[in-house]
This record gives sequence, structure tokens and C-alpha cells, in this order.
Amino acid sequence: MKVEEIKETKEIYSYWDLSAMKWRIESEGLRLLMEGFKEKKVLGRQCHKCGTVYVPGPTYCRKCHIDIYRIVEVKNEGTIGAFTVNLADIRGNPLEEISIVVCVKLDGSDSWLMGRLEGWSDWKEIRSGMRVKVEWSDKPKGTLSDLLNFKLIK
Amino acid sequence: MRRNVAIISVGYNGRFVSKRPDISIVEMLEQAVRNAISKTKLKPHEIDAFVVGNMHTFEGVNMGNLWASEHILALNKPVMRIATGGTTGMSVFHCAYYHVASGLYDVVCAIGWEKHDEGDAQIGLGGILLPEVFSLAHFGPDLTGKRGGGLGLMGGGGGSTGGASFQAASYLAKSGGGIEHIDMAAALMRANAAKNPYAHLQVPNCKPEDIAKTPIISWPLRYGHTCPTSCGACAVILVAEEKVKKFADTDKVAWVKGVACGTSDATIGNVHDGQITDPADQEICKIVARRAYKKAGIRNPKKEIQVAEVYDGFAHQVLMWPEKLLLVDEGASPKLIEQGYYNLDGELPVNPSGGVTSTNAIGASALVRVAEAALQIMGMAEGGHQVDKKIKNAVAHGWGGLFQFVTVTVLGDTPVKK
Amino acid sequence: MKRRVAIVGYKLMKNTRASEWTRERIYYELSKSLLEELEIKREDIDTFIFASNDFADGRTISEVYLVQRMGAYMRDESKVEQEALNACLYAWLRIQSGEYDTAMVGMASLASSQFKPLLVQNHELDPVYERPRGLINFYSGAGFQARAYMERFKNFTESHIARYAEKGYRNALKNQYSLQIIPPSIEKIENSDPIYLPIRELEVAPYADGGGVVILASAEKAKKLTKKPVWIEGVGSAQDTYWIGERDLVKLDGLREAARRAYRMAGIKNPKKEISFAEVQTFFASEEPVIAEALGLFEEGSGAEVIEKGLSEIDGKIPVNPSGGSFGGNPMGGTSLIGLINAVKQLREEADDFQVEKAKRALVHSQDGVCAQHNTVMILSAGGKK
Amino acid sequence: MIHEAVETLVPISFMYKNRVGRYLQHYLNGLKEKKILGSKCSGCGRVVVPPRSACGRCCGVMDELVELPQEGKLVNWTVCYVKLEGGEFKRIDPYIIGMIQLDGCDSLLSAKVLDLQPENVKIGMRVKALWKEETTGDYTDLVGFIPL
Repeated sequence: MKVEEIKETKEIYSYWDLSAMKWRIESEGLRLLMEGFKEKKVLGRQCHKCGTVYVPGPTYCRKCHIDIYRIVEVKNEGTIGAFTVNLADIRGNPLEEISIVVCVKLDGSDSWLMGRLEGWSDWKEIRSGMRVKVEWSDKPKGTLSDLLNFKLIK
Repeated sequence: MRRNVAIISVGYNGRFVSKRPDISIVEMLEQAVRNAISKTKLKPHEIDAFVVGNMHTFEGVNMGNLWASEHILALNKPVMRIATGGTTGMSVFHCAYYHVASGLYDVVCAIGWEKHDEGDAQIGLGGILLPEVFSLAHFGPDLTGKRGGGLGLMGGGGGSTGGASFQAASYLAKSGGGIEHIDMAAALMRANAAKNPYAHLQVPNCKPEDIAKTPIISWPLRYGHTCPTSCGACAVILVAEEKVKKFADTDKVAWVKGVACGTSDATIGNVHDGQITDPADQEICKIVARRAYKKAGIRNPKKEIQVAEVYDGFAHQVLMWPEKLLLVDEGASPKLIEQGYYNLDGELPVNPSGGVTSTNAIGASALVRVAEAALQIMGMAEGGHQVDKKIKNAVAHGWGGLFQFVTVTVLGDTPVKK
Repeated sequence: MKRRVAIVGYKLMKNTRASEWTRERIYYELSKSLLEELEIKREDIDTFIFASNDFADGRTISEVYLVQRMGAYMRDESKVEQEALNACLYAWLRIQSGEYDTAMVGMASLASSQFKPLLVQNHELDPVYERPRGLINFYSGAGFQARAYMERFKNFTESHIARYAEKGYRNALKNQYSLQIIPPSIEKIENSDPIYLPIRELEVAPYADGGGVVILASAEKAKKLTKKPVWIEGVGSAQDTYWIGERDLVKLDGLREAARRAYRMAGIKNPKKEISFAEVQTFFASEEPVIAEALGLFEEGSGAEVIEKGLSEIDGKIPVNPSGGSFGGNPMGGTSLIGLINAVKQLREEADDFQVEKAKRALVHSQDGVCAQHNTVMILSAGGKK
Repeated sequence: MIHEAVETLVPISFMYKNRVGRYLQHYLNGLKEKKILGSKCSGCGRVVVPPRSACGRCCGVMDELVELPQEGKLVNWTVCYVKLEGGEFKRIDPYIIGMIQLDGCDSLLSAKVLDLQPENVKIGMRVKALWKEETTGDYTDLVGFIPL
């Protein structure tokens, strides 16, 4: 007999369970960042060879391919490098609350830090290049949540 | 000594669509391979080696090449499997190119595929950085991104469109363009796709106004700027110069003049190691493009290249990549798209096929760029998306990873002189 | 072959059950120390080829965070998702094309601590027939293969399989980079829990965490980089049918094809005489005689005789897996690169306790899929004749 | 230098719904009617089970379905003692898996072999198909094979 076309063939369900995996992820950079957060400081690592400042600061330099140790503090103020305004979900349904996420280059750092932007009134006025500063929680505990968000400097 | 390589045939399994409930993965591959072979003088057993690639976490098939042994007609032949994210398709093509250029094989078939209806593409893509995002739980942030979440957003910052919206915003800031330019790019892609019988999302005579009606998901990207998830396979047959006459069906072949690939670092989502690269800089794309042009003997890409197929997962990339591929001046795209420079009948048609914005079967997408560029050179693009002028050189481009991988292929109507 | 290509350096991590290094750290430390040893910079490497697997690494596009660790930032990069020997083959192809002179190949696999190898292997099966039926998998395939071998060659018994395993554990103990398992006795192996008879628990290579990097270079570059280049004389690969019901599991046509290609390129007419030793990739002890015979190293059906007479021991006629092979630890997906590095060690006379005497020419083998469906063979030599 | 690492779990599964395609759909439809279907190559005449579209040997198209006899001989076997559960092997009551050559078929079909003890297995022994009473068009419809 001939092999006829079949419009809809059977589906076989299966899954790949990620919880069967166990990752170990190096986190010296975030650890350092959290230490600084306790004192409302942003700490990173600088490569002693090329001068690149990483925040969070890993223990190696990807440009020079060497171990790096120098810990540096970067400013609490910086410039918006890029931003996005979340207005709808993937299917286009509008969100209840509009939020703005910014990538900020803090002064003295080569890295972009991502976070929520506060202190704006009209999202259409947000531009790259605007100055922002870090807004800290009142009692920093040494977790990433200590950095509440970035705030526009008027 | 350099061994020139030509593309003699391109095969698809059919039109790219969102669902193929009627066939299995391997049946889809077989259709594409047989289709490619049917356009040559090759007998199936005359193919020396195969290179296969897809993003296998999307369908849950690790090593799909093993299962497809018979279906891609590769029994007892060398088969290599390549996967590099969005660039997979072109990495597959490059690997096939080196199979021939090395002198080891004469005829090689490159196959890229994805069957998105068999898995969840959103979770699949999230799988790139899920461990990183979940590891943040150790450092106390609120992963929901509500007030106080601060850095907790580092991984999923771009909302539903991922980090692409940052890239788009940064690109617009640098080039001085606006969201209306992205609308124009998206409309151009949809309209081009309507002339390509194999494209997925086809909207004949699509106008920027139509795109502008779709809601903004995360500024500056709209629903209408994003790509669909498609099912489909693409097969490309490469032949060494000595064998072109023997196996090519016509004298219309596309010559591989230069290939190059490269990577920067993981950009958006580089949670632990710090993100130092602006996703809209794409310095790596310029480096890779220069290397490919040098191999191809192209001194002035602005003048010498007549058509480009770029990997535009999101419509703003239609504007960005021609600049990064050194085809136009940096920041010139918004003006140029207004002038119709990238149109099918423009100075430099970009994505006559409709691009990735209109058709995205991820593991195939970058290979389809090469395939479409080759079809343009051969003058065999069907359904009205053939560019109506002499095409001497075409460039195809792939992009992937966390905004980091770039692959470039330069094709031409004549081989590079030795 | 247009150019001569050599392996100019290697770095190997000791196999462990729980690596102190993360996957990313393995790539970083190994590549850094190898570059330091060769006194070159990462900019001197033309292309970086990764051999990682998304299922084993538990992430889509598994090399996104690895490129910056192996020194590939702003450099040329690609990834082969097969056994790591295929990544070396790709590097070799790239250098052969004349467009590259040096290539670094890296792999790390945390098969003991990060992922469940059985799940990853299960995902190598097709999702619509074999996987849902649950009858055919790597283990039952090995069971069928061993049974078929025993049926065809009646003098080969279950206790011979145990002896092959014991040889693997014994050799591995001499190799400082292995898991250092105290070799169980043949009786203990023979009486260990059955899995898919005749395959028993201790006849399965133990999973491990491991990693390695190698640098390949064209002849001109190789001479500048090292005094002890190891030349790649021949390569070959082939993929057999997926359906084990259509394969002769004892003959392994796919492997024969791969070997034939590699021998032809290396100009080898009689492997029995011309190969000094072999590092073959086995998941199960029972595979060793089948693979060695398909490679033409021993007569067909000599499995029992070879192990009884010690022909494949370190001081035997053709040592097979003098390093212990995967019985010294099986970091899935990377075992064949470790095999390659162990072969390079032999040819450079750096293998210490498991050194094979007069090691001139080596065969390295890798396999993917149930019962070695996809095979790659590489021939290496110390001096070379061309 | 110690590089501290955090251990991370990801409580997510990737869900897949793979299509069997038309050849296996025909096979499943056959099982529902207690038939075993194979495919025949238009090029070299080889018959394989389960059916598929491509013949590896001659690269021909297998465009014909053939009903295969439900008897054959046992060609190879193994005894299964384990079951994959949560990524580990769990020990279970052993059963025999056989590779069965159905009469007139060029490939072997893997299946459970029931009503047989390992010590009684003989290569080449005749076996016949055992069906579920109520078939549903699933692989489990063909329970296995039993000695004749």
C-alpha cells in the first residue's frame, strides 16, 4: 500500500528536567559587589594590564587572559547607555504598570549595570546619555537588593 | 594553495510555517536534502560528507544527526554536527566550506533546521542564562523585578523581547533614528517576504503604518518588529571547483569568496563577569566583516557588494547590520531606509527574502541567509524577490549567542583569482 | 593532505568525581597554562573550537560564557557538538584550508557532578520511537553487542568481559590523571549487579569530571612552538545507521569505514604492524575487543585470546588503552580528547608509569551514539615519515 | 586562590511535543488493527520495520507500506534489570529484550520477549507477536513476543 499523507500525526510528550542538573557558578564578582553594597559602595575589579574596570568584577580579564586582583570603587553616578520601556507582554497585551530598565555605565567603570529606573514622569522623555545615580536602601544588608534602582538626576 | 568552493544548489523542505504536524523532524530534513539534490546532476551517494546543525534544546533531540543518518542520505559517510546558537546555520556552512577547502572532500551538504512547533522557543532561549539568573537567588535580589529588585533584573532585563530592546535603543541613540525607522524596516521585510514563496510571515505591500499599529512590547520594539517561530530545514550543496562542471545543473553557481566568524563576550546577561560591551557596538562584526572581505579580495565593500542578507531577528537589525558590515556609513541607515536604499529595487537591497524578521527557524536561519544570497547570485530567487540587476558579490551574515557571535560569508559570481 | 598539522601542546585536568573548578574555570586555567607553557598569547591562536554539548552543560548555546574564558574574546570561534575528537578534526580541516595556522580545542565535562549522564544519553535517542518505547538505549545496545560477540565467537565468555574491565582499571591506576579507582578483582566485576546482561555494573566506565585543551598548528608554526610536535597523519570519520536492528554489531561497518579512511590517508596498509598502540573510546568493557577488531588491530574473534595472552596490555603486542581509557574516568563528551592527549603523552614519552615502549604511531578513536554509531579515527605519529 | 562558586538549581523543565511523522503514524495505525507494518524500498526492495521514508543503503525512497507476518525468529537478546527513573537506574524484575527478525523483513525489531527464562533462550528460536486485548494505536499495543 502507498504511504498516504496524514495531516495531523501523533504527538509524543517528553521533557528535559533542568532540576536534575546542578550548576556551580563562580561568583567572585557578585560577592565583591555585595560587600561594597553594605557600605553603599560599588566595587569592581580592574585589570592591571589594560585598565578595564569590570563591575561585577571577575577574577580574570577577558581581554588580557590573566588573573586580576585590583579592587576599585566606582562612582555612584553614571550615564544611561541603553534603556527599554516595558509596555506589553510578548503577545502584545498592555502591562498594568509601565517599567523602565536601564543599562548604566557608572563613572569610573567600563561595565554596564542593569537596573530599574525611577524618578521619571513621562517615559517618552527618557534618552540615552541621561545622568542617573544609584538609590540605596536605607539599611543595606549586603545583598543585591540594597541597590534599589537608579534615579534620574534632575 | 587556495581551493575555490561553489554553491551549486539550495533546497528547502517547503515553505517555512509555524506548524508541521504532518511530518517528523527527520522527514523534514529528508525533504530539504532531496530537494537540494534534485537541482543538481548529483546522485545521492556522490555526496562525500555532511554537516548538520540546529539548536537541539528546542526539540529535545541531542545529536539529531544520529537519528537522521538515513534521512539525510549519509549512511557510512562522515557527518559533523555544529551548534553555535543563532549563527548555527552559517557555522554549519563554514564547516562544510572547510570540509571542501581543506581538500579532503569534493562534495559536501550543509543542513540547518529547526522545528519550533515541537518545543517552547521562549524557554529554549531562556535556557541560555537560566542558571545565571537562578544563581542570583544566592545574593538576595527580588527576581520579580518589582521595586527593590534593583539588579535582580540583570538577566531578564529586556522584558519579553530579551536584551534586543537595549540593542535597539542604543542603536537608535547612536544613529539618531527613531522607532518609525524600525517600522519602515519591518514593513520592508514583510513586503519582501510576500514575494518569497518560502517565507513565513508574508504581508503583501506592507506599509510602515501597518507595523506602527502593533503595540510596543518594550520600547523601541513593537510586536510587529519581532520574528515568528518557524519550522523548516535548508540544505546547501557545496562543490570543489574541479567538480562544478560535473555536478552543477546549470552554469549558474555561487562562489564562496570569503568566510569569517568571531565572538565578543556574552553581553546582556553576563551576570557574574560584568558586561563591558555595548550590544549595539558590534565591533566584532566589523572585525569579522573586514576579515571576510580581505579573503574575498574586496577592497571597497560599499561599492563592490550588490546585495546583503543579514540576520535580523528584530527589525532594528535591518538598519544596524549593513552599517556594521561596512556596507554603508555608520549611522546612515535611518536616512537610507527613508530613501528606499535597502528596497528590492534600491541601491543595496537588504534581505530580499524577507529576512529573519519574517522567517525564523533558528538553526536554519543563518544558513538560509547564505542560501538566499546564493540564489540572488544564481538569479534563481523565486516568486519575484530576485533583485533585478547584475549581482557580482553578495554578503550573508549570521548573529547569535548572547549578542556575541558573528559569522560572515561573501559570495560572488566568479571565483577568487589565485 | 595539503599541509602537515601537529599537536604542539596539551593540558589535562585530573579526572575527579567532583571538580573543585567550575566548568568555566577549567577552560580558563587549562588554556592559560597551555599558552604560558608555549610562551604565546591568545592573540597567536587563529581559531578556537569548543567541544561542549548543550544537554551536558544544561544550557542552550553552551559556549556563551566559555568563549571569554578560553581567550576567544574578539577572536575566531566555533563549536562542534560531538565527541571532542571531532572538534580536533574540525580544527585540522580549518588549518588544512590554509586560512588558519593555529587552533585551540577545548572541552570540559562535569559528568559526575553537574548532570545525569543517563538523561543526556537518553536524549540522544530519537524522541518518537526508541525513547518512548524505552527498550533500546546505550546500555541495552551494549548488551546486544556483547551477546552477539559471544554468540559468534563461542570461546568468549562473560568472564572475558570482566577481564577487559579489570585491565582498564589496572592501567588507569598507573595514570595519575585518572580517577585512581582501586582495581576490583575479576571475580568482583564478574559478580557485580547485572544491568543489561551480559553487561554488569562494574563493566561500565565510571563517569567523571574532566577537561582538556590542545593546540594544533601547521608545520611551519609547529616547529617554532615546540621541540616535540606530534603529527596528525590521518583522519577519518563515518556515521552508521541509527537503527541497531540494521547493523552488524560485531562488525561495526561504520567504524571500519572511518578506520579505512584514516589508514588510507596515513598510508597504513597493515595496522597490526604499523600501529604501536591505540586509545579507543569505550563506554563498556565489552566494546574493547569489538572496536579493536574493527580497527584491524587484532584478528576477528580473538577477543578471548587477546586478553588471556595479554596482547593488549601496556607491554603487549599492541597496547589498547594503556592509559586505562574511560575506565580511568569518563567525562562524557570529552573522553576522546583525553584519549588523544594520552596518546600525545605516549608519543612524547611523557606518559611516566603507563609509557609504552617504542611508541611510534598511535591510533585515537571516538564514538557517538548507541553501539558506536558515529566514529572518528585519528592517526598520530611522533617523528613522521613525510 | 580559591574561586568561590555558588550552587544553583533551576526548577524548570523544557517541555517537548514531538511529532511521530507520517510513517510512524501509519505504523501506529497498524498496531491498532493488530498489524505490524514495515516499509519497502522502491530502489532495492529492502523491507524495514519500523517504517521510514529513506533507505540508507541505496538512498531510495521507501514509498510502499507492507504488512509483515507476526512470526519470526529471535536473533539477539539481553536481560534488562533496570529502569531509568529521574536520571538513575532503578532495579526492577528482570525481563528479556529480544531482537526479532520477522519473516520477510530485512531489519530486526526490538521487543520484550515474554514467557521465556534466560536459561531457555536459543538464538534462532521461533517467536510470535503478543497483543494487548484492547489496542489504542500506541507502541504498547504490541506487548511483545512469545515463543511458539
